[in-house]
Amino acid sequence: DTSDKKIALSNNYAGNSWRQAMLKSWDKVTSAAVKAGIVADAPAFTTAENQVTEQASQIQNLILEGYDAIVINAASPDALNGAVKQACDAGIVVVSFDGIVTEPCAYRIAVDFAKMGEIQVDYLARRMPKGGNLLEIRGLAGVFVDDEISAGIHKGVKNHSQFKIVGSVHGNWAQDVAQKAVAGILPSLPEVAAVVTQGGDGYGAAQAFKAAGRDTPLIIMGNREDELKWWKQQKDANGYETMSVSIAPGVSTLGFWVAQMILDGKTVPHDLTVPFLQIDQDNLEANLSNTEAGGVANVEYSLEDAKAAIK
Amino acid sequence: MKRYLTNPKFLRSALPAASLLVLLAAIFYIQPRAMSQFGMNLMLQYAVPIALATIAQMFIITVNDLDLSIGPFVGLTACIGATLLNTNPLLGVLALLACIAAYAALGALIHWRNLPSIVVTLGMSFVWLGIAVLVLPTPGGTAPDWVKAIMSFKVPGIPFPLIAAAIIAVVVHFALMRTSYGAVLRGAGGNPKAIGRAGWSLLKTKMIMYAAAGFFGVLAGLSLIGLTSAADAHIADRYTLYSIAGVILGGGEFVGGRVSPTGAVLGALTLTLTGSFLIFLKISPDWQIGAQGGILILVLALRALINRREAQA
Amino acid sequence: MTTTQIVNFEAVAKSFGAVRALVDVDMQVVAGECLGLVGHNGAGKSTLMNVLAGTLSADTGVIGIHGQNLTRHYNVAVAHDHGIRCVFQELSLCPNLTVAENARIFHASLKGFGWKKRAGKMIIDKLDEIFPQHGIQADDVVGDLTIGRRQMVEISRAFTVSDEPLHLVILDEPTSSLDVVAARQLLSFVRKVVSEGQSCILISHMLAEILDYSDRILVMKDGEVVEEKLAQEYDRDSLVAAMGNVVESEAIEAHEENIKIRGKTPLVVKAVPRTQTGGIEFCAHKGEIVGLAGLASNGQKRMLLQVFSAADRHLNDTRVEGPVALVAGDRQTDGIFHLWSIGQNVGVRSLKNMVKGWLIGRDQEDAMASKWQAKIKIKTPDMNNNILSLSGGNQQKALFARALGSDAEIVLMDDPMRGVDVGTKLEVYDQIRKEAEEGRTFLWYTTEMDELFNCDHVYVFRNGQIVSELSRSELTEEKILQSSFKESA
Amino acid sequence: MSSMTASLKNLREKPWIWSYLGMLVVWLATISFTGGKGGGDVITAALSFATFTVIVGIGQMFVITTGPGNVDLSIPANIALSGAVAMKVMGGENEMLLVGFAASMGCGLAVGIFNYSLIRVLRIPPIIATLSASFLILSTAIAYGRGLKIKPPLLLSDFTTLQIAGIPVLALFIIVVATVMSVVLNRTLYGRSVLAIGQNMRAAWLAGINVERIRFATYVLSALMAALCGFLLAGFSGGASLNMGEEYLLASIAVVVIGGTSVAGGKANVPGIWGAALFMFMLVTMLNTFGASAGIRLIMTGLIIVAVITIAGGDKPER
Ligand SMILES: Nc1ncnc2c1ncn2[C@@H]1O[C@H](COP(=O)(O)OP(=O)(O)OP(=O)(O)O)[C@@H](O)[C@H]1O
Ligand SMILES: Nc1ncnc2c1ncn2[C@@H]1O[C@H](COP(=O)(O)OP(=O)(O)OP(=O)(O)O)[C@@H](O)[C@H]1O
Ligand SMILES: [Mg+2]
Ligand SMILES: [Mg+2]
Repeated sequence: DTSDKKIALSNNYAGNSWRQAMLKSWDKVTSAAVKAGIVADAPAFTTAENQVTEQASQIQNLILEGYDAIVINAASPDALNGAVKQACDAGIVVVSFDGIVTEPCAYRIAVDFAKMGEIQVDYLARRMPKGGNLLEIRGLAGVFVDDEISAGIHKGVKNHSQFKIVGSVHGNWAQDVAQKAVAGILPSLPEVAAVVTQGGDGYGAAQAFKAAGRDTPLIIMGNREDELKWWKQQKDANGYETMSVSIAPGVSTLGFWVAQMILDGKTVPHDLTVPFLQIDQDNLEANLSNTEAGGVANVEYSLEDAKAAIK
Repeated sequence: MKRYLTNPKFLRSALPAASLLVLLAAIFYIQPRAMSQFGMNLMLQYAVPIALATIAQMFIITVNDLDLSIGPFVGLTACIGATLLNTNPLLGVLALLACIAAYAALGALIHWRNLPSIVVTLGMSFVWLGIAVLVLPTPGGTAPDWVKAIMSFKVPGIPFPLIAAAIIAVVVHFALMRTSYGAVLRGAGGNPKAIGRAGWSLLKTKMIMYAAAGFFGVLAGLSLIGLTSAADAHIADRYTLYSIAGVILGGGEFVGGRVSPTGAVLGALTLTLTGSFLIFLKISPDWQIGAQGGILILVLALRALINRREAQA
Repeated sequence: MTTTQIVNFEAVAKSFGAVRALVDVDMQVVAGECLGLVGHNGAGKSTLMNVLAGTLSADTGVIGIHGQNLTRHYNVAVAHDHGIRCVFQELSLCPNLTVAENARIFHASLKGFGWKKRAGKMIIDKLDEIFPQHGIQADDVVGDLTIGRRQMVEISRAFTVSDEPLHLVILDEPTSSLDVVAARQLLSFVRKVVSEGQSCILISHMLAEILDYSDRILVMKDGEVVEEKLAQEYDRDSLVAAMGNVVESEAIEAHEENIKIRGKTPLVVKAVPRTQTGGIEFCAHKGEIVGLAGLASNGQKRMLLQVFSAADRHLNDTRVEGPVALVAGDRQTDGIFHLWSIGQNVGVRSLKNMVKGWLIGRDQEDAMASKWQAKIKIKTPDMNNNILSLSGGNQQKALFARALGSDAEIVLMDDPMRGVDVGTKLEVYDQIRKEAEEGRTFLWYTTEMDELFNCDHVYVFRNGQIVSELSRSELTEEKILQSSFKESA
Repeated sequence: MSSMTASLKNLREKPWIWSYLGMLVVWLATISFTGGKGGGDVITAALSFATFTVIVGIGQMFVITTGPGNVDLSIPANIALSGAVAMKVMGGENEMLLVGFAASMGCGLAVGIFNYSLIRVLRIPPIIATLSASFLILSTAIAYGRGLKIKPPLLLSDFTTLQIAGIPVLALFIIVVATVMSVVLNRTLYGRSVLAIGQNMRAAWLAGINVERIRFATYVLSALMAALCGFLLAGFSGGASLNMGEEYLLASIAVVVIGGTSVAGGKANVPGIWGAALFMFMLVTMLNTFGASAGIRLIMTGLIIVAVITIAGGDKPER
């Protein structure tokens, strides 16, 4: 019975639509859980600045507040270990997701980011057996998610030697930054057959190609509604075909349920992997209709889903 | 005594402490559990590296410059600390010394060409970040054990962060405010021409102040990894703004060499505590960021109130 | 008395671009003498002293110190080592430091344990010696002091001795920010120092000071030394003549016949000092020249600022009718825009009247600049030069031009003649009187006794209060000095 | 000879020249790497993106010019809020374009007034006042928009991306704005007052300038420019997002200072902002083109900025 337990969400950034959807999912699922008496309280906390140190102090303050479990989307995989260890030492259950922490006492709900990069190239190899030039849009330099996905993409390119990365820019996971960076490098690039991304930059890239007056290459999409909508429009107009890979922001709710189950005395493995959200040509419409205007395609977890996921 | 209490100099220096105490009182009121060694330790631990970075920034502000690169610089030293310093201590120490030397060289360059420090340090912030990404391409590394040991030092009864803050404040106060050469260094911010006319080398004062900033930047980086035990290149990006805000909160001014080391340390503590205050308030996530701004405004408004009282007296 | 030579300049020259600030200047200073240096604004006095202090290097010429030829590597440190100190025309203290710390800046040897105490004692002792009752403490922050007190600190500092020698102190217009009493204290101290075998170079536009207190006088004009004689060989008129000015002392007397009757014209300023406890009210009528007298820092400037801030908003204790302009005396903090040209500095108060449509008329701006360059004789080849390229007195003239050229009906003057040469002063007095007759009102704070005789009505300040009120006919030097020292009623 | 030194002196007096020279060098390096390919397209891209930096840069310039310590750190949050408000008000409808524009300007006005009242009424140093304000503004944007992305009206996105002969129309438009602002700075009462205040606030007051009114106008102007940027940027990049202003925090300061405006206040320069904004964009483009790794790219960016400013040199003290 966890009806007197309090679970907190520690979040380090709220400045983009993915994080907003993540917080929204958390709020939706946890307030239902609180109402149903499953837990006593489950507030979310966000730091003002996307900063490791601020999140570390935030976690320490949550320890002080006496939460029973803390669900973390971490700003850094290692740098929060000190604070996480302190939480564990205080008897608090720590569950990390999306941005996971490496501290052994914590639970991890990991996404196989490298795989996320690799399957993009696998998909391209199927679509373009002859290969071609690739443009890579990366995230924020020095952040581990960026490195992992990029490593996956490069591994994919190694496996399919018909592809060649002719340009690589950092879009900082912000659509307008991506658009700017792509627009800058495009003039100097030869014919680009496809654009590999980290999810979320597809629309910006498409805009940049359009502005430069170039043919739109095959762009791997993310899960934002505007990307999916653009894809749909292109599909209807000229049969444009691509795929989308992303992480569902609703993974925060899986974190919540995992924490709840641990508090409930269930045994849960320390390392879990969740599949990423993949949208293909044929399930595009279905996904699009489930996505609210301006939001992101999402999957939220119920207790049952969570139980299934840890099996 | 009366003269002392109404002395504007005294009031000016008492303000940062007053704001800190008010904030602390508010926190204790909302969350009594914070009023313990354990609580203070948890709340204030991360104030130590911020205080060190703030002191570094203060040295630069003393000579009328502004350092927009201190955050990435602290990140770089953290990365070096978590890699080279651990695996090859000699090389690590050399690399950190080179960082300090680079800071001194920056000071020399800025003086020699009479450059706006903002642009130079803005440029350097990219350089530090770039080197950090090269040193530590993916986050990780391990802090040397002795660094961790220092940062988890425990004294019965008194929270370590308070001891550390006091030591920093006292040492820097003594060096900058009490030594005879400290007066020359501050004078170089107040009226550089006068210092030059009295026969001192302005190049030397700039280099010393920049080197001191570099040194405290290194300390900030090391103390940071002592707490986090690992590093990443972006670990301290925001320290640039924090450190500037800390100096100003502590009663420092942007020009004219008017700074206060104790004030700067108190400013850093205040900044850190606003974060805690917020958690205890339990505000809806939408407004948490805004509330942080609101608290900063409140703290400063309180100072304005005291200031105006002082002006009327 | 010895006659050791301390300084020997031969054919020293210095140019700033097209401006020849020094043209083959010869100058000698021997031990135990006070050398007076006079000349019109921009004659090159400060430049010459900067060369001697090592802060400027000469283009050509020979610099001999204590019989050694040091031309090659002369700089501040060398000058210091040879016991040459300088009190510069513009403030050279660090405003963020305390008085004691400023003293330390000057003495590299003051360090180690207890340096603050020693530095504080050193400077306060010297202050006590030169300016008894200065009221300055060793831990006062210099920026909080009034300009007069800052000047005292800087002067005293130049005379402090630690382990470096002290042979010659240069005083570049040391009395410009001091009141009569402090100025007299300083000058008698200079005589004492000189009688003990040290030397001084004294620059001043108050010719009486030069005539009375120096042994030898060097007259400069347009960068050249034009005359050099013993002080007793000069009288005021011959000195003025040597400087190249026409003697116009009659102008002052002429004014005496022209006394206005108070109250004939409407009241334009009425105020009570904030710190006044009953008694006298400060009034000015249209077309009057009202003097604010008393020793420095006794609330005169505060009164002017009170009037100034009442001009654009309503205040209960202060009534001001008509637009106001201010001539700053502390030009560094209150007056100069250091990045701007002379012309822009002159025009800034009148920009509103130069606007055509939306834009400031370039022609009007230039016209105003050249009009006032001619009218008040600002010495510069081009009004588009930076304001700091002017000599101190000429900067002050630019500030005058700013206020006089504006549309202000009331002009506030904060001891505005600091560092202005005799010739110009007389012309400006004339101008002020002419404008007063045309209906402009002047509130004139001055620490120079002579200037008060240009006023129609004088208020004497002490301790933030008006202690007495004198009309032109009652005005005497004794009365003013008496009230300046009298405790308020 | 003398005419040469004269023209050299002239160059010294135009600090913005260096940013244009830097831009030229970087551009040449880029196209020589690609063998002359795409040179024109790089300029087109640079123009379209530099436009936004210039818009906020102009506002930031006026703020910085009012003296040391004055800087507007609320620009990014302001961009996010006004962009979001405009998009939501317009809801993608062309007819609502003007209403949306007015709404975003209203946002800017409110932000400017708020910033200034913190500075004036509560006497908070500008750098912290605007930083704290930015947190509040960002929260407002979050609460208001919840990060939703609404497409801009077609008219707006067409206008912001329109090009004539490879020249973005928006850039032309902002060149005109910059020219006007340059005149405002040097030839109007307002501009002169800003310059005077930046050199010496007290002297400015004593010279009869209404210091507080001018400072108010300056913070409002900066906020309005940021709001304009938010409005146009949302149109340009297909909708507003919460983080779309982030990169303009440092960029707005950088272009102002590299463009020759003095951080000590009292000296400003509008053409330099354009030069610096183009330079900064092309610099990133060049390094992207060279295909350097992220670390090397960052290091090069920094070193080139330092090199340019070192060659340009600082202000020579007058006396
Ligand atoms: N840095 C400089 N740049 C250009 N011109 C200068 C500079 N310094 C001085 N001058 C010029 O040199 C000449 C001499 O100036 P100086 O300051 O020596 O005059 P002064 O005799 O001290 O006058 P005052 O009595 O007004 O102080 C003036 O014409 C002045 O404009
Ligand atoms: N309430 C007061 N009681 C006693 N003295 C006062 C009071 N108010 C002002 N004063 C005197 O006035 C001085 C400050 O006034 P203020 O600065 O206006 O003088 P000032 O002569 O105009 O200054 P300056 O030397 O800058 O020209 C104080 O140092 C003090 O001597
Ligand atoms: Mg002079
Ligand atoms: Mg005075």
